[in-house]
Amino acid sequence: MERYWKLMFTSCLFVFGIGFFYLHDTFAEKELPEYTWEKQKGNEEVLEDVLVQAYIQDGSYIGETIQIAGEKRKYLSQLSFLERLTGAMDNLKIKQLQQKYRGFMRGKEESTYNFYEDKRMLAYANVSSEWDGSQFKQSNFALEVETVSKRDDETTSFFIKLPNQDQYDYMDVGEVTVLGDKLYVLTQNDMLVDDESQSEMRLYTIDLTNEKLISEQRLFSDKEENVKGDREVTLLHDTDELQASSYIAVMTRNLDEDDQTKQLRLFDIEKQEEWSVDLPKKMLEQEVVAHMGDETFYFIYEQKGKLSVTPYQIAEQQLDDPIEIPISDAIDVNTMKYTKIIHDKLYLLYDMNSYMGREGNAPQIKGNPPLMYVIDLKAKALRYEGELTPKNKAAKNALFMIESMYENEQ
Amino acid sequence: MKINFNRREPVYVQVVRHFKQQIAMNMLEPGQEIPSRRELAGELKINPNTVQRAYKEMEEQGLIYTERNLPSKITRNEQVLQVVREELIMDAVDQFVTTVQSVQVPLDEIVTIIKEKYEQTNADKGEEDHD
Amino acid sequence: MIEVNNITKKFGRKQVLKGVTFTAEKGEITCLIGINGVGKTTILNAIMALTPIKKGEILIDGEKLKPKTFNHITFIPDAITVLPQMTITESMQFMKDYYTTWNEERAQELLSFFKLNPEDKIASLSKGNTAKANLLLGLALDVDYILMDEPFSGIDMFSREQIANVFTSHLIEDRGVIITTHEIGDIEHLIDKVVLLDDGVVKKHFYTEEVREAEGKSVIDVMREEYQG
Amino acid sequence: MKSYFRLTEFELGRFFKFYLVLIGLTIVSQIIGVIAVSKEYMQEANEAIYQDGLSKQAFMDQRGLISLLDWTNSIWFLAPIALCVVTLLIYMFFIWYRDWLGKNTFIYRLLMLPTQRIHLFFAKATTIFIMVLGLVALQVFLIYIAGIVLEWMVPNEFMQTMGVSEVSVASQYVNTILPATFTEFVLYYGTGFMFVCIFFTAILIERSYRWKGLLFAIGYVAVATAVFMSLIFLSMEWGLFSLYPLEWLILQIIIGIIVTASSIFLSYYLLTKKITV
Repeated sequence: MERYWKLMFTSCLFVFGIGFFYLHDTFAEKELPEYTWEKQKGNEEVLEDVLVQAYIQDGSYIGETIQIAGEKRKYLSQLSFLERLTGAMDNLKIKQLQQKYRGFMRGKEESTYNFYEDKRMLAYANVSSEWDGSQFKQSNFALEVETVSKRDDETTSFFIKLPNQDQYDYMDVGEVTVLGDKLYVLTQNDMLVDDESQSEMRLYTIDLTNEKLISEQRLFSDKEENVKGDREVTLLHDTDELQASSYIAVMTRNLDEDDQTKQLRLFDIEKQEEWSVDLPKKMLEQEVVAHMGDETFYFIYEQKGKLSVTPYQIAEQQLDDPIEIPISDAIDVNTMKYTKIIHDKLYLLYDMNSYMGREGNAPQIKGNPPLMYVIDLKAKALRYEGELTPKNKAAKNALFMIESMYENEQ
Repeated sequence: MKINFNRREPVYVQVVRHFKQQIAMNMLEPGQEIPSRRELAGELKINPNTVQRAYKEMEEQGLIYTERNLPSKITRNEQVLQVVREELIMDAVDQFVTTVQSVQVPLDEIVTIIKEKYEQTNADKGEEDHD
Repeated sequence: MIEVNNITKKFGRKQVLKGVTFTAEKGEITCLIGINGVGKTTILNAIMALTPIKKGEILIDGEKLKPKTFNHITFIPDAITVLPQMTITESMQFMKDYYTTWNEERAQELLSFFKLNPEDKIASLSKGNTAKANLLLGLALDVDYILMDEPFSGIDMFSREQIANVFTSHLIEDRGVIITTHEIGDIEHLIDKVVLLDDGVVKKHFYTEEVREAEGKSVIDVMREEYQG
Repeated sequence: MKSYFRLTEFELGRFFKFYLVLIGLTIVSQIIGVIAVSKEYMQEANEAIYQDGLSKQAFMDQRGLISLLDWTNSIWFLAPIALCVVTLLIYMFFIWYRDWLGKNTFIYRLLMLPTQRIHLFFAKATTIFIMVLGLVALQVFLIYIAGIVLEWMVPNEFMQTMGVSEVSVASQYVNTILPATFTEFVLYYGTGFMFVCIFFTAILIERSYRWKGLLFAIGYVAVATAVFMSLIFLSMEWGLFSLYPLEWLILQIIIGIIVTASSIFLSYYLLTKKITV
């Protein structure tokens, strides 16, 4: 054996070194920050439907991403290479569709905005384009449409070359809806008009039976003739929502110094009508959560110790009575919050360490656990109230930054 | 043993001749062991296969004999030894005569010269022995 | 028997071997003679599969060369082929490690025969001693065939003599030997067979003794005839 | 098999002195590095606190805590790694060419060993590979030791303690040589081994066909790389088909194995039929 000492030496160095490195975590007591829901009121079962994703910074240079769903925890650092590769922390809705429609979903954009799903079918639309090096912009815009029927697994796919394409520099799909045999694709189109960039929403109506484009409509733009200056247009929809309604809702805000009017505007696809929702100005200042599947808006407003949620039914065009819930005194209207409607329940998560509208280096207050309120929108009652408290030393020393809230599909 | 080989004559022939000379001159005595094939090859710096060939030739001519696995020996057969001696003398004389004839010297004169030369060489040898 | 059948070889555009055929038998010393650059070394390299041949084939005891064949045939190139930083002992150990036919007893014998110091580094040896060490490593193998490339070139007289002694010794006995030389002089009487190479072909192929006997010609006479005539 | 181990040991031995020098240089430079980095930090701290009258906390907020990352980003840490990488890259070629171009053409001896010549290929590849892995492993120990040295050098309040694996996650440089999971480690170094095989084959092509071979060799490297990268180009860049990540990984591994195997097969052929001394 001593005749092979160099080989032995190098192999041992390798085995011990690499072994030490990859088994280190197993031996070393590396403490993961742990958090737990502390219930104050209600039933924690409702927490199983929601997935809170947060970024944890414990003062070191390495952050940790955590997903919390009920009692379950998923840490990014603890995922195996294969789990990371297959996107164990990615969009669950898409992952679910990929499992169910493996062939159909292959190569599709992993964004829920591009999909529509109902009992009959799953539809997908995406804008494809090519880079035109001579003009330094995207060109050759085409709409790629693909549907799969749930009844017989039959897929149809076709391309439609988009009209007026010289106008656009960039196009992005905002929403896909199917009503009857028509597919509606709402896009956000960027263009240059008189050397000024402009953005507008366009609605493309496609005849699914004949695979033809029926119409192209310009809906909302950030430049309107009757508006002085620019305005901000925000599409109101839920990221997890695959079944959109027949309405397209946007919130507009004028960006002129004198005129900062906000408007909630709606477009009814079936009736081909656009109108502005008639609401008191103070309602428009409140946060709006759109539940398009239910054709309802919820206006949320925090006052000292009180939260009011006011529903607005689109069809009836009227405000309902607000649901009022007592909340912590620490919450005010500026507290950073995350909202989500899952199974007719409104989830409200307040990040008690950050505030909206405050800029710069606001001192970071550590250790204030986030507060969660779950409100049953049908029963108009609080179903859960609690906070996500750090459970161990590692968690207590770390900064917990909420990234987003998803529907838990698992 | 040292031989100056002629490059144009088969080496084995030269080896055989050398042995004959040695026998004729009594340098090799009847019944004396001769070197092995390899020893001789090494000594003469020639190919062992050539020595082999020479030994084979000598064996055929009855100059040497081999008993079982023992080393080969010079023959004790007087008749053969006599023939070798005669052959050698005849060879020398033949060569001599050929050369001398070409100079066209009378036989008497030659015989006298040979006599004188022969006696003088013997005398020289005797003196040398005295030293 | 080593059979070289009609082998051809090109270096770039130059056709070095144009169909060379000869055999070398066990128990005989076959000498490849030719002026420098005639492809003698290339033939030895080809036998040892150290260079590819374009056409033809080479058989060793009726078989193509396999890795195991190297236990039965050895090649002693004109320069030593162990690392300069090795000592003679180390290079002997190296050979012993890989060759099943390594004969340690014979190696020790050769060591004293050549009067080499086993602790010397190869790099520090004189030309003559390097050649002897080179020979030692080849000859200490119990092989059937030994190929030597110009074993006498560029070394001093005494070393030449010592090396020449090897050919008449038991070290070579019963083995098949192929040596190359561009100068026949010293070894004319050591060899059995001559393969005269010229211009990529075998000009003549003869046993030295037969030519002397039948035609009364020396090897040099034949060479003169062949090369000049 | 035995001769493969012997040859590997032998090949290791031929470079071992240099290898130990590389190891020594890495140890010395990196240990000096951790001392230098912590001294520099403490000097900054002393200046800030005693001369500029900053409070400890203010200094720490301003400058940040010292950690092994300060060290891994320093030249003391990176220079010896770069040196080792370059040396072994060069040696990857030298390990073959020295046998042809060295003083005593050792390739004669090697090619005449009574063993499959492909063992030479494997022995040389193993040598390069095991030396690389040895250095990587050394790096693990050095990070561990540097952590201890840092603790000696700097008062703990100024220090952000980090384990070996945390350093590898946080430092991009360390992460490239020591990926986070063992699976990635195998994939990274498997790819590395494949490229060693590809380059070895290219060298053997050049050695078999000389000048003409140089072109073939470059062509071979290009083709082998293109085949290995083909999936990425076909599916990701040109979008001819699309694959789920797991499918891509499996196909990529299969392609890698095919490329490696054909490289070895080609080398086997060249060594037995085409190689020339």
